[in-house]
Amino acid sequence: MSSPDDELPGLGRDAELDAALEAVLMVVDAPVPASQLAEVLEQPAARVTAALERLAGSYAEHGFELRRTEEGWRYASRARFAPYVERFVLDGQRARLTRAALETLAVVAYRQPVTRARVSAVRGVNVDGVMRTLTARGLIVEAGVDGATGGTLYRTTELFLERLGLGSLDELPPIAPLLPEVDDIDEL
Amino acid sequence: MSSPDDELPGLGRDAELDAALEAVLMVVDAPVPASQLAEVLEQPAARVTAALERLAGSYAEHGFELRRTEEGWRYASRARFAPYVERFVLDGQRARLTRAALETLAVVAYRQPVTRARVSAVRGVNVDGVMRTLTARGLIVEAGVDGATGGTLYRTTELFLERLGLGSLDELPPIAPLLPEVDDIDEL
Amino acid sequence: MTLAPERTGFQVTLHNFTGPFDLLLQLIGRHELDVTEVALSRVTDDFIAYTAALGGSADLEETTGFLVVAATLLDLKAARLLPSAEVEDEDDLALLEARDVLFARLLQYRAYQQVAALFRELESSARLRYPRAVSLSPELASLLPPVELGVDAAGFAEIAAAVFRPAPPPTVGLDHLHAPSVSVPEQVVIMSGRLEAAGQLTFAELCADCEHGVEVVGRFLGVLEMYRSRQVALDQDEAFAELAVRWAPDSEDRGTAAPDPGE
Repeated sequence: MSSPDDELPGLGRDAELDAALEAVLMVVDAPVPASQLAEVLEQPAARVTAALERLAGSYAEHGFELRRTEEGWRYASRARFAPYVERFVLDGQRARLTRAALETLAVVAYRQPVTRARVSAVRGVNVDGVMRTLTARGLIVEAGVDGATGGTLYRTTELFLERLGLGSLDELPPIAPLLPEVDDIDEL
Repeated sequence: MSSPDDELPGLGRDAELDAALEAVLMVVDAPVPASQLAEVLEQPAARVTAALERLAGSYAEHGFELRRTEEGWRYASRARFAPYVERFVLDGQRARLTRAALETLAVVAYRQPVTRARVSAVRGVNVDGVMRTLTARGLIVEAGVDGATGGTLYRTTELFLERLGLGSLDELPPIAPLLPEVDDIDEL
Repeated sequence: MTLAPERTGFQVTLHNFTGPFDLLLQLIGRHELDVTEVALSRVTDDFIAYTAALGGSADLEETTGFLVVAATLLDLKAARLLPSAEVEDEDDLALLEARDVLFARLLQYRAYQQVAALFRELESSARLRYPRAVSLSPELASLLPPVELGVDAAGFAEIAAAVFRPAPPPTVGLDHLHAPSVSVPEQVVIMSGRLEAAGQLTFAELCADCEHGVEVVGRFLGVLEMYRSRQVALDQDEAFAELAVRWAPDSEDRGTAAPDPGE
């Protein structure tokens, strides 16, 4: 069984380079420039660009496509299926905040600035997707990097305060009185 | 891009249904249950499940895969490209679990909900410190109080399952073949 | 935990172990024995040696755990119940039972160790697959209605409190009335009062009012604790004889038979 510390898979063959690009592009949140991909994969930029163009041309039968924008390359849904995609996005579960999203927002609000890993530990679930949603909805923003772990820190926004009808974070109701059985909530 | 009011593309052909699923799965930020996809696409759940399984089997040559967990389906990068993917997505390091932590997790996983005292009895050592660490890292969580002893009960979390790449607790390998008749040993 | 047994003619290096069962399994493995009752017999001396070496570095609770296992192994060996047993009287029966319990717990612990090794493998392969979890593109995000939290500030604080609350509201069980949890410090208080008044009591007398096995265990640990803190002296004429507990605060006279983990 391999681990991340193992030797890197060789990308000499075009098929392997293509697959490595697919792996990275499938999970990266923002468009990635070809130059950055070339650097990380330790391949010549020209070869990587050629591979990206080859990949982009290979998905004709699929419901997704590899799109090139000014910021870089990213996967996107094919326009033909937009009605379904939009219906999915507007589906009740997606349009309003879920209980999971509210709980995650609560942890950020009362622990800010805080890393995703910390929020995840408090809630006992992976919160990456929910944190992205909260960011996309403008309720939280990135706020620097945690010195100890190198993880990105998050805090709540003005929009968050506005939605709760608060003037500042100082007006957030204290939660300690709601937790009489807990000596020190920072321990949690 | 078309608007939601356009006529929906027909999904009568399997190839079209597959492509529509690919398009929708491109925008998810969490695993999606087949039932939700069936609803959005207005297709029978059985047909959608069959299509998802067909799709999952069709990506062997690609750098990504379509994975099914208890919560639903979503795309993921293929394991062998992890060294490259991590250069993009790893946000803070995930420390390795110690042997003591893994042994303790093993007992909690198979005995849950379980008190610290019982875990301690199985391992033959005090587990308070390890249980605190596992709680702080969100891998186990308190789950009520044992009626008989008054001890706090613990169970594993979704984060634990995700960390091991398991869809649900049912996927834990059966421990019975490894064990003598153990049910009552703790009591002694 | 680090171990450096400085004993003439006995020098074995083991991996770090995480408790008496782990040590026993490692010793069995070192002798290339299967986990059988024969193995328990063969490794008893090694185990006792390590337990003796632990004394200075381990805390009371750790040492106690090792001592319990060591004492069981010694009993078994002394009674020559290993490897084969001949049942002659009730003491032998009790020892057979002790052997079976130790053996079963050892096998149980080994099963969980094997699962832990499997978890290690699962973990290292699971971490290699990263899920797609991307933000909505701006054009799709713009389709969404303005975000609403659906709660006011007080409701939001309630949600936060629910997240941070460590456990669901405890349910009141009546079972605990029948199986009380036992705290060693409490037992120490009970016993030191009686010993101070009586001067000396046997362990059986100290436990005469115990209703549950767990209370007896608590009192025994309490006696060990009091012995360690030099509040009592212990006397026992021979193995399995009556254990006499004498009130002797800060005395140098610490009895004749109690095991001293430091030596």
